[in-house]
Amino acid sequence: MGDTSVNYDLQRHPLVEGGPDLKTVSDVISQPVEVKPPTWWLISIVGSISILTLLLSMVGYLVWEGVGVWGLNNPVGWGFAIVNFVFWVGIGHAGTLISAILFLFRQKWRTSINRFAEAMTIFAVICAGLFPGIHIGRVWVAYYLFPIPNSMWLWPNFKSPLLWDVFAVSTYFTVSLLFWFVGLVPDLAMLRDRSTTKIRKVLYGIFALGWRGANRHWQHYERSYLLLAALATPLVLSVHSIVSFDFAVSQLPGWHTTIFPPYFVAGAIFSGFAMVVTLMVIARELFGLKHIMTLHHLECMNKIILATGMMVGYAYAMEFFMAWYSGNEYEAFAFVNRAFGPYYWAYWIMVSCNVLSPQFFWFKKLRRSIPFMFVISIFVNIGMWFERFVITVTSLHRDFMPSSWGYYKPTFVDVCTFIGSFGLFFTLFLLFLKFLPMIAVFEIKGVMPQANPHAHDGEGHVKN
Amino acid sequence: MSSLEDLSEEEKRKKPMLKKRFYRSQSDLSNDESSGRFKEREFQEGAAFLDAPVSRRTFLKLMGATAALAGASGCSFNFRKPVQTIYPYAKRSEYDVADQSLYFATSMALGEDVVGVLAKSYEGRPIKIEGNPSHSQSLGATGIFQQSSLLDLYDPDRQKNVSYLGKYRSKEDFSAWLKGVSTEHFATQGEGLCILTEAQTSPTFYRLMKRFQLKFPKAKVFSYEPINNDNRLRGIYSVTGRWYQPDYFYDKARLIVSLDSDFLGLESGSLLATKRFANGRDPEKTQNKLSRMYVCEPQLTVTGSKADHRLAIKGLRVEYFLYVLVAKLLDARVVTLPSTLVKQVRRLAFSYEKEVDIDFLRALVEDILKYRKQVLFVAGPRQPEQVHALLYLLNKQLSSRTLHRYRSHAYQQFSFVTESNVTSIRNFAAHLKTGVVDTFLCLGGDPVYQAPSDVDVVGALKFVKNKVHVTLHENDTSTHCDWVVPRSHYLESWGDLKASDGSSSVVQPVIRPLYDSLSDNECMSLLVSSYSDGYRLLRATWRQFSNKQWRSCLHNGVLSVPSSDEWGVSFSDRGCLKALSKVKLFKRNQYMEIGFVSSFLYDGRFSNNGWLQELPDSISKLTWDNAALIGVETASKFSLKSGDVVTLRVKDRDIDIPVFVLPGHVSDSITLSLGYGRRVAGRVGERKGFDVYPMIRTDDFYFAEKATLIKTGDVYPFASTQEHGSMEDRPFYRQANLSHYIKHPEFAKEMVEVENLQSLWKEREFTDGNQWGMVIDLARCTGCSVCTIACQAENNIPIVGKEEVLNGREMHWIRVDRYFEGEGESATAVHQPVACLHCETAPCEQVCPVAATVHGEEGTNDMVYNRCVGTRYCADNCPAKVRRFNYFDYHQRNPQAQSKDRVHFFDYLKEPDPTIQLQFNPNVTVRMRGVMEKCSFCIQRIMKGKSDAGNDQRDILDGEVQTACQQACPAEAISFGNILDKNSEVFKKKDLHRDYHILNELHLKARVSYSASITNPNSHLAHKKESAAHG
Amino acid sequence: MKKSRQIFPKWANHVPMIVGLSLFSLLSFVVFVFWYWFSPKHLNVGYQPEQPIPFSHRLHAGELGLDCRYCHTQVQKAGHSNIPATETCMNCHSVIKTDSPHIKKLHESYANDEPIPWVRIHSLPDYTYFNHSRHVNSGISCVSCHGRVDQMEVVRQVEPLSMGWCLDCHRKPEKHLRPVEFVTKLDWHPKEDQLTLGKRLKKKYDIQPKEYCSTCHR
Amino acid sequence: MSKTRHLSSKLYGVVAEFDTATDLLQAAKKVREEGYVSFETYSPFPIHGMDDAMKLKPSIMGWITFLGGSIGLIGGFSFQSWAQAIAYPYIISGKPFFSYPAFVPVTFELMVLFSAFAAVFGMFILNGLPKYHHPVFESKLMEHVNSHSFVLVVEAVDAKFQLDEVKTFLQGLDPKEIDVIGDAND
Repeated sequence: MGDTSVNYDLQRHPLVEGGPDLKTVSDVISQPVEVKPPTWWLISIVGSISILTLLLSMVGYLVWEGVGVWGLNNPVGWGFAIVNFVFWVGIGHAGTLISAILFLFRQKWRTSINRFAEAMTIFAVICAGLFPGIHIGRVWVAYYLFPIPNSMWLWPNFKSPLLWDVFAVSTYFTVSLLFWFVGLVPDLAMLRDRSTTKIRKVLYGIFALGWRGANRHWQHYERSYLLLAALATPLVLSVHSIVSFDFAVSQLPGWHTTIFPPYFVAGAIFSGFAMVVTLMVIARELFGLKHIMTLHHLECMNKIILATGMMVGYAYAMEFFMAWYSGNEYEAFAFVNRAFGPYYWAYWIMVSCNVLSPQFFWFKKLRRSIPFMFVISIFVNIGMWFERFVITVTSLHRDFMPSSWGYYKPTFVDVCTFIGSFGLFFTLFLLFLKFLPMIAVFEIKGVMPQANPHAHDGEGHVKN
Repeated sequence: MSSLEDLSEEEKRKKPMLKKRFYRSQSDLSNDESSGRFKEREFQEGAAFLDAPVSRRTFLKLMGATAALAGASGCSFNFRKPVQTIYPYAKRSEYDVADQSLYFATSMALGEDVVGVLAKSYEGRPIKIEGNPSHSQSLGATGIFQQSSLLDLYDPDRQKNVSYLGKYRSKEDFSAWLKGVSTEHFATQGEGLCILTEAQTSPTFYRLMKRFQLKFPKAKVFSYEPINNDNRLRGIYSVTGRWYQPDYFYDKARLIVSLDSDFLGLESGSLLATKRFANGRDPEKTQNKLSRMYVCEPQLTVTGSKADHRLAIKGLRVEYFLYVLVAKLLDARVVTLPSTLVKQVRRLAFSYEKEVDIDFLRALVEDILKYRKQVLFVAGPRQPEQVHALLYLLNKQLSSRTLHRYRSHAYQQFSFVTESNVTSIRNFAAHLKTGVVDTFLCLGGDPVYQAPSDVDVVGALKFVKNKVHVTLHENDTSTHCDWVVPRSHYLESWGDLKASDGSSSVVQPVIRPLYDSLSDNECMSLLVSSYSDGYRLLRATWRQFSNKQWRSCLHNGVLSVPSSDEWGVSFSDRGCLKALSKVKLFKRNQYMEIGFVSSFLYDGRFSNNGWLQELPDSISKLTWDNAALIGVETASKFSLKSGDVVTLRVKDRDIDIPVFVLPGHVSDSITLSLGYGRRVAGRVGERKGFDVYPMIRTDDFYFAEKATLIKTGDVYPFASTQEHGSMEDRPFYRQANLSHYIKHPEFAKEMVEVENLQSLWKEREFTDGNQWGMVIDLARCTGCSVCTIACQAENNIPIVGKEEVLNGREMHWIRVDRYFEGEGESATAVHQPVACLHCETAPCEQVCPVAATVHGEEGTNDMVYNRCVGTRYCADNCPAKVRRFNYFDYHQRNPQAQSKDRVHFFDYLKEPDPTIQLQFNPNVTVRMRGVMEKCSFCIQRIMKGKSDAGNDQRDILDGEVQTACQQACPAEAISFGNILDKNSEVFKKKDLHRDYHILNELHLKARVSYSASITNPNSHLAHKKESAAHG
Repeated sequence: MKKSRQIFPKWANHVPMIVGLSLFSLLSFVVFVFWYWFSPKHLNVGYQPEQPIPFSHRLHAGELGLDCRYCHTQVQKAGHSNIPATETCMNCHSVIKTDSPHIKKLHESYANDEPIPWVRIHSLPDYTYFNHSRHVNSGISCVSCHGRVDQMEVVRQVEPLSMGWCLDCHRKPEKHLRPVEFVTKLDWHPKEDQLTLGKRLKKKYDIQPKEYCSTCHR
Repeated sequence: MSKTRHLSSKLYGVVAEFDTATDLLQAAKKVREEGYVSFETYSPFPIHGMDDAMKLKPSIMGWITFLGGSIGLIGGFSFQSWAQAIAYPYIISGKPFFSYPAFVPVTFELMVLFSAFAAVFGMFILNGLPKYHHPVFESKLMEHVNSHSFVLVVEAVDAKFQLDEVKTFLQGLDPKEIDVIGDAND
């Protein structure tokens, strides 16, 4: 371990700072999985599980009593449930996006965060999937939504955006899960080999599928991973487009907007990245992975947050313009009502969180300040939740006929269910941190200088 | 007696419904079985749920629960269909064709109002009330009270058996006791015998009453109705010396002047009035010779909202307005009055002249001159006698006799009838206090609750030894009486009724009495002779009919047609003068007045009726509550907003009640509606709203003066079904005045701002078979809301209760939208019924993921409850927001629900009371929670029509299929039928220039269209209305 | 000398295949169970409850040749085909077989006007509205839905009465149409080919069975 | 675990561990040039150029995925068309029964889903995974192959395989260590 003078080939920033050797990387990343859990982990897992039980009790109460326990009413048939659904799906976009798109663009810095982000995706989509499931009036006949042969000779209505949604979200979940698992296999193999106890060997062994790092395997593996990435990229875009169809394909003023698909996708990336930043900032502190999840990575993501934030801002403006330009009185009213109607507060929270707060990222200092970006990312998450609230509720509560205008007030069940969904999310996430490598080890190694086989002597050829 | 043999024949005819107690239906349809107790069960657990009462609902629920387990529909836990038992008749009876409803003609009395109805009987239980076309007061129409009376019949909170001091007694005990009473009083000629009755209109009752008075000359009889027409009756008497009841032909009048009269609303005879008025306002029927209406009233009523010119004026000033008007007419020499009268009128007019809205008055006088002989003056029952007296004179001189006729009151020989109700109740209490009375019989009513506050009924009752209350529900009075006797509902008793126009109609039972009840006539018979049942009594009254005639009477429900006109000949100015001389000179000080009005609960007798409690008030759209209605000006003056609780004080008495600010309400005036806030009513009606009877005194019975109003600071939540009053300049309700309409007949179609959307694909064309469509004529519709109730009764629509209305979850399939026009007290309102539009390109259909709402080939937008998973997406995408979602199972949440024996874990804990279940329409699925529902164009009626027509190989005739709302509508504003049939009424309606679709710009291709409303304002005042016209 | 480093034994290599296959087959089996065995076809067909009085349709409708409508009088008028009143039975049994214990039950029922609790066999979900008169008057025979009742000692359900089953006939009525006068003749067979007859009658009676929901669901 | 079976396990091949990816790559080149075909390299991460070094044929993953995708695409679209236009056509908002634009989203999703399945399961099948028991696990040199060591195995099945030759040849490549999997004596 003498010479550690690493020559950074063509890279402005080291992807792994301090130039450790492969073994150290393995040790460092495997360490959280191998040592017994720290107290903060135990505390937070207990906390999140108790919040999860809150969710479960709320869902039970809902199914027993009926959807009436929520604040929904006649004009406003969709409330928190759908808002939360879109919110979580949105968050669920960063993961696959980072893994897939950045992978296709050969953005090497993704390696330190993609595993992390993919896990977040999967857990977020689980939370998202929960809500459409429970928001229907008769949960026990939810299977009507799937094309199952039955003695009624009936099939679902494939003209309905909601059905498209069922397919989109379930496909997205499945593909993300596969993508994630495929990425995990070599690392699980590493953990298997490092395991000291029989039980761990067997458990990790089962999921490692007997991976042994053979080059013939790597060949197919890389190809398949590339293809998955290529498939996941349009999938990511399609999923949130289809989610936006739920609104865009209806004819409600404020919903019936052609800008929705790109606008929703941008919003999804926006919120997704914000959530990743939130989680990473915490994780790298707690696990001392500062030299792997580097400030540079965070900065890159903040740049993306800034960019997507402005896209979203543009969409807000464009909606207003179109409402005015269309000359349609209902459209026009719907948007004026958003900004100045009974729900004006929601609208302005949305604008200030989503459009104004990211603007600070123009300044490099702020972009690179951990506490600052943490706060901003939280703001963005709040703002994006309110965006969905604004779209769903304010469009519904005052539509065409003034005679049936109303006002929607969430009940405690609404709120607790929303809070509870975070319990579900964090429970899953903490379990992930404890039992799986939170960083794609083999990919990290792949981008380390040691991985470059074409280095000739004298050009930073590192000996182990 | 002569009717013995046909009595037996009657008995036979009634057998299916008379044979057994209600809970054991004679039907052989298992889903009518309301109790599982006779069933032997093949599979003990989870079996036999299908013959649980509302099996349709339970089934859906069980399906729901098991569907999760079983991929196939309709299999239960035990993998076998559960056992259902079928009960055929033991003995066949006539008319027992299963699921073919029978209609029995009967009639309902409400105060002095009599309406002939047809009771639809399914398997021996009445499930719907329709109007009787051959009855002069109904002509096929029904009002909200007739429709909802059905629910009272089945009300599980009814007085169920005779009780003495709270202990159970049999009907026989009571009869025996009453017999004893009558014999012991026979000696004393009825000394100490006293009867207080509701308004009675039954010939049989009066036949018995005559015998009663002969037998007990010293007995005292009083009659009390808090809502009555005394002033009209006595006013006309004061000038004619006869007890005349007027009958106005609004369809023949060209000019209608209504002084504080809500003749289209809740006043007696409103059904007929509405029909006539609507005919007079129908541009086609009248060839654009519409009548014009001026209304002077303190609070906005449906009548006021139909007016061409409305003057908001304090109720107590209406008469002064009249004096000024009369004075003007005297100047114009169109009326002549005896000089003495003239002097008095001018004297009174002078004091008010400066107050009156001058151009309103000028226009009115001008029109009166213009339409001489075609003018109709009508005043409300709250206006004092002299007003009615003067109006009688005006009508006689300014309108031809075809516009109004008068009939002598059928029972004028009975003093307690002609005596005014206020006097009657006062004397009643006084008489009791003398202590001579030992036995007091109260037929219906609730004097303790309803009497004016200065009449101490409770105190008076203390002087009486035996107190009997014959009542439908237990109420305040019955708690102060020792004998409480259940009173028969009109749908379960024999009788007859005489309408104000002199026509008599029959009351015949449609179901055997549910409880040990007595009808008023039966009670009287106990007093005058031995007990004989309602049918014998009735037949005896009409013994002139042969059995053959009698049968046809029962069939038509009409016993005698309107008596021939009587035309008031003599009139004495003395009477009128006497009345006028009593009038105080008008004082200029600004006092606050309180006016009392009837409500959807009438005088409170319907307070336990959920349908009426939840029916939104026509103007305020309030449910489950009454309020102190105040004008916008008053509100700002006292800095009040709707919901602020205030203390109202008049002289020594006060109540706390929240205010509701209503445009169109005159300032310095408060309107209180009666019938709410009952202490004893039943599980539905108890302590709903606020009791305002304490504010009524015998000396200010209709209006109270010099009220003070103090804000308490408390706030009370009001459940109004329409928070937003303005139309936001969106063209939903379209109307224009006559001249504009004649110039631009297509104005309604031209009122759309936005270009219609175009379709991207070739849409389905509905070109064959019956294509159902509906037109709602806004020129005819008055906003009376009977359509809502009729729909609720027909389609098993649950009530949701105040809390849920507050949450915005009311379930009415057809709602009546109310939009205000204009500002402050001069504001008026328009009414627009809205149900599912049945769009051919229905936005709801394409968004449903499971195809639970799809289109029928006959153009109906069908809702399939058993397929619905409840995403509510369809409701979100419905531009008219007519879809209603079952957020809970409202039938089980009904306060009258009872616990049920559950079949499985997911089954509900409660179910509607068995009696309530008897009301359900078996041809409409009872929806469970979690499914969407909405207007179906009464698909069950369409299907009935189709199968009838199909069975005798013919096409459906126009008008053969009527929707519930259409059938009930007194204004005949709704037409329904095949829009492809060139001869159908609906086609003709859709052909009109003024026909238009709402939200047409969305390319809905709706099957429901509207006919724009046409008003006929005075050209000089027109500009006022003009601005509102395009609201 | 060498200690094995293998974690799993050799046979472990076969486990994934086995597990995968068995999971797959299990899944498809479950679907099959619901779709096939839980369908009315298997739940309802053959339902043959015991009746309070062992009334033999074979004897009455078959051997004695009573017309269905002698007892089920309303089948042509009403949507609901009625179960006869005791009175109907009494037409004959006031004199015939009066000593049999079962007929005694009839007499009791008639005497004290107590209905006989027959057990229902053919029943549709409550949200389904089937109209007998429409079908019988259009030439759909009793046999199409109830089978050869005239050969059943104890009546049982022979058709699934499931929605798919209804649709099948609504889409191809000619498979079942017959001249109206023969609807109650359960043993009737067309001289010609059923389909050609059906097509002709379809035209003749102007039969247009509907498939849209409100035809049966309200 | 039963030792005996493994003790008498037949010869699998010769294992050589190398320091770095570069060494492994060079070694692989040399081994191939030497004429060995059935040999395999093991590394904690894919090494660029290794496929050429070992002269491997390009992967056929692409075709498999394409196949899966096509099944999803065609199957999805035709199922929807059948269900909506043929099996039970019901009137939805007056639209045509066969309204193909509405079928696009689901068709797309199914295409992606099926190609993803193909890509993942195809890859595992091609790699013969899962394979929990494999001879190379016997060698101690394999212990860190997934973490930081680089290993080359010349397999006994190779036509040119001669235990001693291979051993000496590999020694020539200056590996860290050499090991034999299976019993030498046969």
